[in-house]
Amino acid sequence: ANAETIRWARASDALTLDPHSQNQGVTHTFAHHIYETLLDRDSDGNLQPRLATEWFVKDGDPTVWVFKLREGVKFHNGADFTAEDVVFSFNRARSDGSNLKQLHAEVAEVTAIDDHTVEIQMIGPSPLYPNNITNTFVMDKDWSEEHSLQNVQDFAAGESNYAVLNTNGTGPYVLKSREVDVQSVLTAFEGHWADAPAVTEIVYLPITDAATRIAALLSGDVDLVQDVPVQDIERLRNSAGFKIETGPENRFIYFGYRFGEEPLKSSNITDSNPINNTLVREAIELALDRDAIKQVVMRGNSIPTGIPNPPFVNGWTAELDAYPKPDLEKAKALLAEAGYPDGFSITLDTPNNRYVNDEAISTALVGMLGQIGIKVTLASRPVAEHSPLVINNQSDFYLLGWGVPTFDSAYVFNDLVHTKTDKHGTYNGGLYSNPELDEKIIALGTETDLDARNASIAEIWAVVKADRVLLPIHNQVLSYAMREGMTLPVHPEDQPRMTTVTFQ
Amino acid sequence: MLAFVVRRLLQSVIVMLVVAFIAFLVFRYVGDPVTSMLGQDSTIADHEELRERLGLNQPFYIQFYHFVTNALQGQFGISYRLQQPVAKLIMERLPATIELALASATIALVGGVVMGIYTALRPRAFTSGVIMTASLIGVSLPTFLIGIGLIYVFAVELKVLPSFGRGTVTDIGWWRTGLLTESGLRSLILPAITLSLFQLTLIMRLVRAEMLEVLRTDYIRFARARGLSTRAINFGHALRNTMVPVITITGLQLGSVIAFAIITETVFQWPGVGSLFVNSVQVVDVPVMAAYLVFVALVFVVINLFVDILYFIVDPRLRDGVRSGK
Amino acid sequence: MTDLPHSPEQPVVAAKVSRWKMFLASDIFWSYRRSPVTILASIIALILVLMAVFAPLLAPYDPFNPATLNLMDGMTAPNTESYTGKYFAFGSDNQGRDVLSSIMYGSRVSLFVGFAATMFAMVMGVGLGLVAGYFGGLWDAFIMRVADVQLSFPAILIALLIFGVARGVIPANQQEGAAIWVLIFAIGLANWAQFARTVRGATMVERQKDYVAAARILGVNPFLILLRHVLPNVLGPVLVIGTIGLALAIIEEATLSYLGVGVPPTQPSLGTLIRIGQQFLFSGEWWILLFPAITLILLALSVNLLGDWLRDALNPKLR
Amino acid sequence: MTEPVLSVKNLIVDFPFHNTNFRAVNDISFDIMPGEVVGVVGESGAGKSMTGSAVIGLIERPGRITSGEILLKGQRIDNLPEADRAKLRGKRIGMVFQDPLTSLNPLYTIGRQLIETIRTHLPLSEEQARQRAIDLLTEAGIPKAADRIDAYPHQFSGGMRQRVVIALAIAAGPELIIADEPTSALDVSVQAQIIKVLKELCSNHGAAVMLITHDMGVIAQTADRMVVMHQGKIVETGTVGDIIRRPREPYTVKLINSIPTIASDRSGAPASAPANDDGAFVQIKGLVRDFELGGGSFTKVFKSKTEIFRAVSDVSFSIQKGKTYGLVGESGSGKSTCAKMIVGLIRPTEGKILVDGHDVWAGGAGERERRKRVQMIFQDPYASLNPRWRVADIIAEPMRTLGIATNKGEVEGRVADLLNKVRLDPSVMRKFPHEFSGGQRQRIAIARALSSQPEFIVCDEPTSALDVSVQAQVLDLMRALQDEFGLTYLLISHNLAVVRQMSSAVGVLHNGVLVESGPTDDIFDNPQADYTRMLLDAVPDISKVA
Ligand SMILES: Nc1ncnc2c1ncn2[C@@H]1O[C@H](COP(=O)(O)OP(=O)(O)OP(=O)(O)O)[C@@H](O)[C@H]1O
Ligand SMILES: Nc1ncnc2c1ncn2[C@@H]1O[C@H](COP(=O)(O)OP(=O)(O)OP(=O)(O)O)[C@@H](O)[C@H]1O
Ligand SMILES: [Mg+2]
Ligand SMILES: [Mg+2]
Repeated sequence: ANAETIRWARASDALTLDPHSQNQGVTHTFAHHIYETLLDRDSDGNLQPRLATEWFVKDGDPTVWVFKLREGVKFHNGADFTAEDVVFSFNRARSDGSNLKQLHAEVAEVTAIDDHTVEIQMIGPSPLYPNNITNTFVMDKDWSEEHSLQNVQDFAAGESNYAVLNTNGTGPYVLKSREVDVQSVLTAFEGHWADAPAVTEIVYLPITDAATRIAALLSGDVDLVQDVPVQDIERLRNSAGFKIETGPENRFIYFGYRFGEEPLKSSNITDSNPINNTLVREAIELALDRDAIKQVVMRGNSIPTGIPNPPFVNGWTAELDAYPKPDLEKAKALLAEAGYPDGFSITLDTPNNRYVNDEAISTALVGMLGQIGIKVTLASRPVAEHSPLVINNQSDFYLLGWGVPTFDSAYVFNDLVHTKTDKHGTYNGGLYSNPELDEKIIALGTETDLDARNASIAEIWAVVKADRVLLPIHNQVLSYAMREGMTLPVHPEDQPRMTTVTFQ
Repeated sequence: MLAFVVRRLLQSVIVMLVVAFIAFLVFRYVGDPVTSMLGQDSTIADHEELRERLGLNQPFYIQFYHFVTNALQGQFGISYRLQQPVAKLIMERLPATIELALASATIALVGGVVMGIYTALRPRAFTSGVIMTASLIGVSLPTFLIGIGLIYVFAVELKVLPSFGRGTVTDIGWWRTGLLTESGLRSLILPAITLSLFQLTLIMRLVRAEMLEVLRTDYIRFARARGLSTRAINFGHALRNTMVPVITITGLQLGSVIAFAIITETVFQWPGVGSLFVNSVQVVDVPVMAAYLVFVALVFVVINLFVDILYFIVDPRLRDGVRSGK
Repeated sequence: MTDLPHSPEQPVVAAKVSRWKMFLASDIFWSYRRSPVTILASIIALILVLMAVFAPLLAPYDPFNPATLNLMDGMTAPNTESYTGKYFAFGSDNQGRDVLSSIMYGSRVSLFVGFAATMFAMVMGVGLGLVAGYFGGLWDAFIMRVADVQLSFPAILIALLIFGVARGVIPANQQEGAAIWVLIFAIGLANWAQFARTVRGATMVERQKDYVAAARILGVNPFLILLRHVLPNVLGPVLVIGTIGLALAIIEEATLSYLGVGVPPTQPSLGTLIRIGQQFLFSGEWWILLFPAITLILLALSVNLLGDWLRDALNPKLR
Repeated sequence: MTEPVLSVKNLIVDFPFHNTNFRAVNDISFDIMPGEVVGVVGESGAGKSMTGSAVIGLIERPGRITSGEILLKGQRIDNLPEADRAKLRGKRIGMVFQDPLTSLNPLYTIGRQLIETIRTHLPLSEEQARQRAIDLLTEAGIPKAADRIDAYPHQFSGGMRQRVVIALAIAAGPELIIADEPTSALDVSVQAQIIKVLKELCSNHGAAVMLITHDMGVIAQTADRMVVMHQGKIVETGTVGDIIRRPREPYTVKLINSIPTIASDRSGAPASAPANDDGAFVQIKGLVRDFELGGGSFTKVFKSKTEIFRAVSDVSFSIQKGKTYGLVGESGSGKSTCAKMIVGLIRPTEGKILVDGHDVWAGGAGERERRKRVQMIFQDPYASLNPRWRVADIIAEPMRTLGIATNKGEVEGRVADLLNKVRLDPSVMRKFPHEFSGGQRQRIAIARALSSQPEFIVCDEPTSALDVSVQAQVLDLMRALQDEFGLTYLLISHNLAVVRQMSSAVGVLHNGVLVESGPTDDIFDNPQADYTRMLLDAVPDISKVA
């Protein structure tokens, strides 16, 4: 094929080249071009073989997963890819400094059976474990040991490690140069096991400011823009020379409530917590006009939903996804019935730089709740200041988004529904607590009978929906803008691969 | 002179320490780096553990002590976000910021002085009025809007200049310059103009005011009475005297060009320390933020030193320790 | 002076007339009348200020009352019918707010923040400048050194820092109410040094004058001397910096809003409106950016022009 | 008959303002012959400088020559285009301004400024110009000119700088020199030298000189003919001798009377009490005041050692109740510093000040006594009244502060009374200082001083900022008030005539040292100290005018 370079712009840069030190989408996206994982996901979210060609639960032992590895794979430095590399990498990913270790929490031991077989001993039955390893990259053991990379970087030691700036993966591209936050250049890896990609060179360009990013595309300074502001989609779609690819993302946006009888800090009601009342939460949902948000705020680029769970995820059903039509009269009646005929006041905390139009969505909700007498003060902050509020249970009412990398409902339950403990409910900032659900959620982790497990998931969802634990708005829709003549399909986890680019 | 410089340096150290302290104090309150560093797949236990590892659980004064002792050795720690030594990150970004700052300082200085002189020498001319009024636009528009507007016009609509970045760069030792290639120079134009506009207005007005003041002094009148040519009076006598007060303010202004670059660099995706700072603020990358503030203070201190030395060169009265009264 | 006979029946009126006449005959008014740019600027500034002050009476809608908004009215172009059948002269934004009304209310917020921050900077700067200029010595050295350091950091950076601290210090649920005050404090604190410098210089001149000596001979308390004797005589330049500072404060508020640390988005200032509108630069909804931007420019420009004129008018040497 | 160098005919200079037109020079005509020194005298604002500016063509906006002609050696110059006029300046007309401190560019060396001027007008090389510059400086009386030519202006004393200015004015050998108050910023002793230099230059080069001054003494010493100006008009012109001996206009008479005289004895105040009487009302004992130079805050330029400058050194004298003590001495001799220590503005380094037996610097009681008993009248009536205060408030401040009267009606009554005493209409109470003339302001300042019912008033140059015509009125008022209230005065002045007229005893200060002190007549008629003699010699003797 001809040499094809694409200049690819998005809002931020990969944080590090060390594949196990950050569990963050942008970093993973970049790493997927250099390093590879055992399994991968296609654009529908299905698991696909990558460095592993087969994977299955070991016959007779539901606690062991077996992976058959691809043969003839080479690292960029020419070394052969073997089971030892996988063992080394998985152990590294499970080690203390790694941000990925939570995903491997159920792993007891990783062993190489032969050069191309790896067995992973789990603590108990872990039927969904393969879902967790799509971002666990494989490094070359010898190369890593040569550069003392056994441990993921330790901040307290005050030193950088070799892998932060240098790479040696099996991936389709080799890193040619890199200036953090400025530009990275990748070229196709000659010795890659798969077919040669159409894109032979990638110039990766982080551009923080949205307007500048779009301007760069419009002026022809870049070929591809990720993180396209929704309002610019229409214009780009209609401009000659440009096109837009859109597709659903595996991420939903929701509002979280404060539970418990303790009065809210931000409310004028000082003797009770109005939103602890299910009637009030129902009234709020009835005031919410998801379609209007989709049409005006999101410019049609969202999928309104009645369940905090994207369609990609196991446990999603169309019935759960249904959401009520707004009904202001009924909402007001419910409020009166709950004992708040004149409404009440409350502060809504929202990030303003994390999700697509996050602040505008919250602003819209302020207006909608105003219609039924709930006076909302909007507190808008950068996500770095917003998240601590939620994690430390300091918010009464907040907006948050949630991606589901395992494509399973348990992931949502664990962090958002389970009572807050050391290991669970990290983002359950409203302190919702239902001991019965907690039991069921824990049981999901070890249930091997998939039908029984799915039934249990459905039960949990029924309670979560009836209890109105969270107020989901929509699933995000991703858009990639590019120049005419190329196509990049949308990836559900927003991890587009330049290998999937085609040229006309 | 030497004693003076030494004394100045001592003063600067105090200033630096104060700034470092303030910087550190402030950043303790800005968000929480831990949540940004850990993704959503993390537990409360993970948060606590990371906190411990970063030393964020230590008392504030101990953290500050470590910061200062390390900073003295040129170590500002590891960026939480990028996991690289902060000093290295800043050094890498420095050339871009300095080139941008110098370019806009030059525009501001040359433009400001020339227009300031012009409007002072012809205070009643129509063109002076137009310049004076138009220059106010420079301080009546937020920088980000100017930047975006310029991009829209020159990059998107006219497609004559690049919309972002530094263009092609060349390495000279560790210094990465954009000044040697055509694309690098073209990339410099819009951000440099954006950044210079504000300072240009200030310098121009300052020069004008001072020049008008100087033009009414007795020695200028006397120079006229001596029959010197207008040229010699305006450019030989008036200008040099104008420069004495202009130097201080201009010096300070140029120092703030570097710090002011925060917004310009963000808008133009200029790979300098300013955009590094903004990116760091987003995720509360405390080591970078603190180092940046210390860096700005250092720039200020160095420029101030230069300004003082320049005074010595320009004003003979100071050399003899005579107070420069009006 | 007037040579109107003072009729005993209407002494008050006579006095008023004469004062008004004096003003009309004064040099300041004369220099005002001779400068068409200044007249235009003052008219524009006056209109904008009146528009802001009387926004609740003049604005066709109340964009700050969320209950009156309908999201479906969003993005309506100027003078076209909206989803619910309303007309918006300047169009509507992405929340269904009337852009014209938002500008009126937003100018109110901007002007309030600008005025209050400038007042704060002025009180602080003038106070410290008086002390530094009058007492001299260590006071002077200390205050002016602090001012130097502060001048070396751009106002935006300082404001950002203060905002950060406030966020950390004020309990989360009170932050929104406090935001506007924090903003005022931050911008004010970032701008006091200009006032201090000017006032210090002027005070050092006034301090030498014999009327101050006359008061000191009587043993008048130094602070009373500062307040009653020196202060009224150094206010001229303060007024000039105040005007220009007002324009600067408005711009700074806008820039802070751009960086995401400003007033609540439900009560947008001009700066917040521009930040919001800026997102629609390429998408065709030009009115969301254009009108607030023009208003901001007009406001800042006219205030700056007035300050400029005032500077020249108050400077007898330039007449 | 030779042609006049300068001939001014019916010159009118106008300053059009937005609502009025101000005529600064009103239809004046005069000639200056080659080699002649013509003095232009008149009170402040009479239009003297404006006439000079008109001749050299440097009238500031919005002023302009409305009509009349200016001829230089018969050639009309007032209507020349600016470029041609500029060519005359320095080359054919030289100018010397009043203030030597501000006439030179502080950033360039003397040599550079001289060479620049010379090369602008004469076709000389850098080397030749430098040589000429050295010659000019030598001629102007700068010793070792070759060594000092590369010095900066601030490294020269005031008198030397004025010589440099003169050297600059004559650099190109102009036919006409306009000297605008060339000596008024200088000490008496230096003044005489400068006048000598000027006269010599004039006779050596044959240039005509237009000497502008308000000081009749200088004219009497220097000029051949004189022109007396008053409110923009020429009231009298003639030879100096004629006018001094037979002035025709009343204004000229006043001017001539203001020339310091040491011969006449009009005061009649008997030389009584001995100088050092322990029972005197005011006693100054061993007063010393040091100033630190170049020090100050740490922002100032660093200096390894701070120099101490002794401005007042061991000054002692005493004043009898109801009498006036005159303190004379040249500028910078420490007169004001003494006054400030006496009224409590600056603390003496050493020494005692007793007023009616109270040590005014002893703190507590002494300080309270001082505030009541001691008041001050300042030199500049423009700066001594707060421009933002109404006259009533200004006068009432002392009584309010000291608690003499607090009740509103009472205060008002007293203010009206005080205004009457200083011969002002009480209805002016509501006005602001800028609505008054200099003399009226000084009366207001006196009323303020009287407001606290003091017994001792320190007057620092109370009339030196006033026109001669007004000066006498204020002095008369002061004397009348002294008689009425038994006031004691310390009168500081450099005008020997004023001192002689007013005081019964005199002290002469020189470089901070009181070189002589005693009864007025003794000192004026029979000076003991060399410095006093020099001071008296510098005063022109009108009887000797040719
Ligand atoms: N630039 C100006 N604008 C307006 N009026 C002026 C200006 N310069 C001088 N005048 C006025 O013109 C008149 C004559 O001024 P001029 O300077 O000639 O007085 P003078 O006789 O030299 O007084 P002095 O002895 O104080 O120097 C004065 O009333 C003065 O106020
Ligand atoms: N604050 C000060 N710091 C340093 N030196 C001072 C200070 N005040 C006065 N001097 C110096 O003290 C000396 C005496 O000054 P003073 O004002 O008493 O003189 P004077 O006799 O009143 O002169 P003039 O006739 O010019 O008013 C001068 O050399 C002056 O420069
Ligand atoms: Mg004069
Ligand atoms: Mg004095």
